[in-house]
Amino acid sequence: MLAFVIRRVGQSILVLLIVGLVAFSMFRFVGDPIDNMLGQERTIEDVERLRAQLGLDQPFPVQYFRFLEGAIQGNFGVSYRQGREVSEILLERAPATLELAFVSGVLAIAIGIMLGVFTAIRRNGATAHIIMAASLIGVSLPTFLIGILLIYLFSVELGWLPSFGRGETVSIGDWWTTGFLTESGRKALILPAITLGLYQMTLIMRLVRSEMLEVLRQDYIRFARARGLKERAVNFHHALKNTMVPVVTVIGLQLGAIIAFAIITETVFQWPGVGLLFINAIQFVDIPVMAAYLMLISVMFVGINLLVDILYVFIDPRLRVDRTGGHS
Amino acid sequence: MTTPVLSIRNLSVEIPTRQGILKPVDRVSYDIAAGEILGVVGESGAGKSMAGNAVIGLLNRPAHIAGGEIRLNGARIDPLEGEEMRRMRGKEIGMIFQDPLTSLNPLLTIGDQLTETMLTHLPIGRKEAEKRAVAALDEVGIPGAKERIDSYPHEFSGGMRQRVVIALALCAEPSLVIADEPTTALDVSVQAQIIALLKRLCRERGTAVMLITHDMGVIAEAADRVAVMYAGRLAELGPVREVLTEPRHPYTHGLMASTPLASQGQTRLHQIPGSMPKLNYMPDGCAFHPRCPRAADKCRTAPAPTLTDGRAACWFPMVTEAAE
Amino acid sequence: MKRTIFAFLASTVVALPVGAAEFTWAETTDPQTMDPHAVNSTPVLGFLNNVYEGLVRRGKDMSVEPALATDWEPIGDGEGWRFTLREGVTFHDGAEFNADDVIFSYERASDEGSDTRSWFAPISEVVKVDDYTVDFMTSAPNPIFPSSIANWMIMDSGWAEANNATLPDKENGNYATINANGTGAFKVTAREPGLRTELMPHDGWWGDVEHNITKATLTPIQNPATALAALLSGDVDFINPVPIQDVARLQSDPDVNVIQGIEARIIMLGFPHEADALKYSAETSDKNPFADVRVRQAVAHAVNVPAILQTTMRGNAEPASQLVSPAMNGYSEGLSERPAYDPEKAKALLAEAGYPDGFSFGLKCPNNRYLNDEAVCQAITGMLAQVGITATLDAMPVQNYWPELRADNYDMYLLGWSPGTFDAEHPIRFLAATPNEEKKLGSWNFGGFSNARVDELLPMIQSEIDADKRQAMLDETAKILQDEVAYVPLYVQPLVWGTRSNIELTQRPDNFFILRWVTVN
Amino acid sequence: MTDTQTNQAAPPEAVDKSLWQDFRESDFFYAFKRSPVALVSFAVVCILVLSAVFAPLIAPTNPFDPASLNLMNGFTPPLEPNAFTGDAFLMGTDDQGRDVFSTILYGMRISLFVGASAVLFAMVLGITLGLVSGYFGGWTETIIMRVADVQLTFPSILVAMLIFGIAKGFTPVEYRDQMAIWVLILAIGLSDWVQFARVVRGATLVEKSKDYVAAARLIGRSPWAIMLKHILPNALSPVLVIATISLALAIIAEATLSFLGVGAPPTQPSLGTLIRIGQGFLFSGEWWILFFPACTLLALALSVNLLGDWLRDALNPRLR
Repeated sequence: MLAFVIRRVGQSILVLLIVGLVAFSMFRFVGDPIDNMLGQERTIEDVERLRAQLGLDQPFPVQYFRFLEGAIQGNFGVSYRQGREVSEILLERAPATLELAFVSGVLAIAIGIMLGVFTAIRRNGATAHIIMAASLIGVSLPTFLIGILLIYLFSVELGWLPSFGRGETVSIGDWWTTGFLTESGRKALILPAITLGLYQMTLIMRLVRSEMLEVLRQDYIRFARARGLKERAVNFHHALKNTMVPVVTVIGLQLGAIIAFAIITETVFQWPGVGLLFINAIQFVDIPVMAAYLMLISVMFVGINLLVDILYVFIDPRLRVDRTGGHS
Repeated sequence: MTTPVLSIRNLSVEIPTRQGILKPVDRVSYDIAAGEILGVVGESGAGKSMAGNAVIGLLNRPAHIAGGEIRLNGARIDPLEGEEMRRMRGKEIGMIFQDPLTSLNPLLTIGDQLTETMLTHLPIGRKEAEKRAVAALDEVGIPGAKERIDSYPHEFSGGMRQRVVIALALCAEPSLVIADEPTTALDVSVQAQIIALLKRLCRERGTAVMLITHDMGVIAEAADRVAVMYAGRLAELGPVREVLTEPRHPYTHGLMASTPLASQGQTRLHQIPGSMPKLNYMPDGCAFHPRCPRAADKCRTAPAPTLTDGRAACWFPMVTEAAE
Repeated sequence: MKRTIFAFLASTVVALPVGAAEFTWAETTDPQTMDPHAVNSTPVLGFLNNVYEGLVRRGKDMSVEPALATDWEPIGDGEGWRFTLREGVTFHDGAEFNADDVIFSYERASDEGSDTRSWFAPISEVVKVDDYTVDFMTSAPNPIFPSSIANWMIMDSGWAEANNATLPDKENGNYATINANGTGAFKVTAREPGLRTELMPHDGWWGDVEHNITKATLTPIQNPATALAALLSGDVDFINPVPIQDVARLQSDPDVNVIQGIEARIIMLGFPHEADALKYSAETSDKNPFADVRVRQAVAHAVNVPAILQTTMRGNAEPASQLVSPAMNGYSEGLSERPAYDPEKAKALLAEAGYPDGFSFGLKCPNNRYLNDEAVCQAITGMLAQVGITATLDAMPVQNYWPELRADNYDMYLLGWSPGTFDAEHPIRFLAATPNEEKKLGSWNFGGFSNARVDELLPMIQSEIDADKRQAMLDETAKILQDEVAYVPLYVQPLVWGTRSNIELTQRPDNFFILRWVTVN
Repeated sequence: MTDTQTNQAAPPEAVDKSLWQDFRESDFFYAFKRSPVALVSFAVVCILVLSAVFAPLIAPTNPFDPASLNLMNGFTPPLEPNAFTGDAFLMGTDDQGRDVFSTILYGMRISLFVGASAVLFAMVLGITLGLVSGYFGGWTETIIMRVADVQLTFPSILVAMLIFGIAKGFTPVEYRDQMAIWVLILAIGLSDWVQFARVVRGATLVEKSKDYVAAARLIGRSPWAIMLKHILPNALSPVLVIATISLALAIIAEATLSFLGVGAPPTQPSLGTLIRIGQGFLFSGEWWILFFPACTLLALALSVNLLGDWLRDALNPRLR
């Protein structure tokens, strides 16, 4: 068990290094930060001086090395655009994204599993068919369009919910801000969370359904039925638990995807999270912010992956004794 | 004569398909008395498992009971549905599946699975259920039952798991147990032990057993009576010794000829030419006639007689001189 | 749950009149710094105009008026300018304003690391005469100096020194990047970069208060549709800009008003004057057709500007004939006709230049810099194709755009130019003068347009004090640029602001949003 | 693809019949005929694909030819004559005066081409890597599966932006219009291969342990022959299902990327680009610029998804 965790952590670090390299090499193609930092009356000389100041005249490997060196110490440099520590900015923005991701994740998982189980149990029922078909509409339109349509309907036409932002937030501790504690904060969460969670919800629902159908035709389910266990017990105690094994993996991956896809939702709703920060950073070629964001995402993702693997062991007793490096 | 535990009369199961209605079980009748073990044999697809599933109410849609009746301890159970049928299962009818590896939920301890079943059917508390679970494991011969109660299925060997399955099937003390190929998936060395266990438990408790198998050896060892099925129909029914030694139906005969009784291995029917017809390509007349060495014109046109009295559903049953 | 919702609704209804003088507005970009000397861009200077003040400022009609200086006059025969400072002005933190702050701010703003440095290129020396008098000595006569420093903002020297912000730091930022301490009508009370900046009135402000705002909040919203939705749903009181296609919709909505004007920015097409060959042509890779003035004229005639204004700009923009708009100082009244849309003439000119069958080339265009920039380029592509020259359009975000232009990777490009000085001299210096690094000329003249007479006229324009003589020289330059088709000016970019109908405000052509002219009714 | 499918789904006694007959009598086809959802979505997909393929014949104008456009036709509502030119259009015109109907047809070609090619690319890549990692195991497997992890770390959007940027650096501008499309294919394909690889690897692991594979290995058949002939057919059903669903996803992904500014060029818009452009006119009353492309995309993606859903159930004999 310990050896397994150590090995996975090692692999994770390797993954992070590669991500760092790829991420960093990508910035060279995003654009040139200089023009955004200087006004229209700048001279060529100003451009060259600033370039040297930022170390952009250095060869690529040197830049990467300098970045890594800082990153190891948790120092991602200073944002070109905001002139503040990147780690500080990220920390400031992270709660917004995490809260949004959390709510949409919970929404997606709870409703997704519920509907998935329902459609699997009532496999041939009309309601199940309608749910299945309706869920596809959610994945047949691009997220940004769904967001804009929601805004149009609920903010502009009906005026029920705010069209952008996070509403009022309350500070907790040194750096965490939450929108959960105010009415406007909770209201502001609804539309973005639906937009972001819809796709994942559909995905989870469909996955749960197919896994559940697969489980439901297993011998042990028939055996459980043959023992006269109540339908509820068969479906939830026996079938759902087995369904969760593969589902947990995918949900883990989806959590990462939620944070990544938050980029789009945050852009549409002007949600002040790291995704919006990243899009802005791209627009202004704020390399330190971009690099740090990608590293943050990777760390989160690798972390979630690791957690999922461990959770796996927790759910499935077969894996507790020994685990061969299989990965499904 | 006392009421048999299970009484099946003219049971038919149908599956509507686009090629027409298939009849995997066609007008089958038999009884099982308390403490009696009825062996049901036949090739795969002969309808023996389907009949068992019909009894316990676990037919997969669109298969359904199309005719006849099933009585348990004298009461009809075939019209029961949903909740009523569920209460019968486990409580009145237990079932044992073929593969102990897949019959147990891998994510729950065997203790959980046992207590859950007992709590569902018996008016007892958790404490009592746990106590009984240990006793049940003990009874099926799991050493160190008290400690193993919290083990997961994968921590047991195949034979041990089948013992757990038997404990599970019997834990609510049903009056009928349907054992669907209970030994097929097991090592040869373990098979006999499991059969012996099953036999002992049923004798002790007076449980009726429907022992579904394709293995004549198992039948010979465990069953009191035997029902031979072919293509959904009952071909022959009688006390095991008589059927085995003096088969009257040509199919049973062929079956016996292909089965050295001493063998514990898998039965193969090389000796009967051809193969069992598919349900959607049923020949006219007796279903067995294309393979039957004794087939006459009548067999080709008239459906085989329904077995009511007499032992074999055959126009020209074999006479006893074959034996002895 | 239901109860809390009702309770909330009730509370908002009650809260509304109380918050009537609170004001929230949204712009596309957040000011990237609070340091008035670090970045010379409209979002920064426009916002900071509410917080900091200069010696002079621009009024509602763009005219220069006294601010921290009450008076100014030339010294001798064009040797410099003397500014008399306003007395009794205090910074937001309570410090007194005096000549030391002016000297300090001059040094700070003209530092090597400052983006506003070029404003002080004509200055040779700044002299403190007394606590409320400062002399700015120029190396040559400079008639427009006072108006060229309308955006130069005065910072308190004591505050800057105490907070270690004596120089702007673009790279790492410093205290002044997120904090502000000016003399303006509003002070920054909260700042979350990229999210929210909160302003409150400065109680000790020297001027007459016209506004009735108690608190103002700026929220950047990048996505135009989101900003529009926020305005329509009443989440914000003001947005800038309104997407041009939505003007009609807003006009029909009784709850919102559209305020339209003409921006100082001219949108134009640029050419690779110096290039030897086209870069992105399938068949004409050995020569540069755009070096021929007839081809450039053909382009000018081929582009149907009225159609672009009618359709893409929805009738919200004016055609342009020069590098500055009529609202700018030094505009040449006599040259206000732009070449007529005449595809036949364009074809004839092309044939005359030796391209009867046209040619193909690459058109570069930004897609997030100017209003509807990509749609305009697309329309131009179609119009040029109709006279036989087929462009491959390559539209990209502005962060990739400038590097491409700097690397000469274009055959034709779209450019917008807004003269920071509101004077016709500005674009000549940056766009028309032969590029010369040493003299800091032509730094945005990507195509390397070069005309000896223009180069000769520029320094004369810069130092001419007589307004008529200066205008004559500007007219001559404008004529040359028109004849040579150095650029093809297309139209003046419109300014479209949207407000809730209970808001009154004043729009200035420089696209600065001045909070002290806002009234919430 | 269909052929393989037919063979698998057909009853064995029908081998001597022609493929078509074979197909018509298969359970697969029977189930298909019986499912209204499958029939309708198949019909919709067919109509859309055909109209995309034959767009030049159906479309009244060629929206990709800039010389044919009249800007003054811009923003004409559906079936109403334009105020200046008097021209009328079935679905109106967009901001450039392009006939929306024609643009949708042409745009769908690009969307379908991008979607299909991306899925094909992902499929080939995924199947190859899946087979290799499942069959050879060991380090090869570890590396491939770790790469898959890394790959999953990067949201497809970022992958696309990365590839876009790099490719841009290498492509001459006259090819950039086409480049955008190839880059989209590459980007979407690269972010999609993992699923295929995982499924195929799973199937390979199962099949590898079977006797016939061992036998084939013993008689010295090459690994590739074994993988392609014996192992791959066993994984085809799930691969086909994933491919269908991925096609819908790829079409949507293209739209999303276009929203972020790395999509098809506006002069040759895909459905996604049309929607991106159209959403700017949502509030201004020119609903048709967004509405028709969005409906087309919805119809296309929805029917492909429904078809994929149905396929999943139909091809999984255990669920039948």
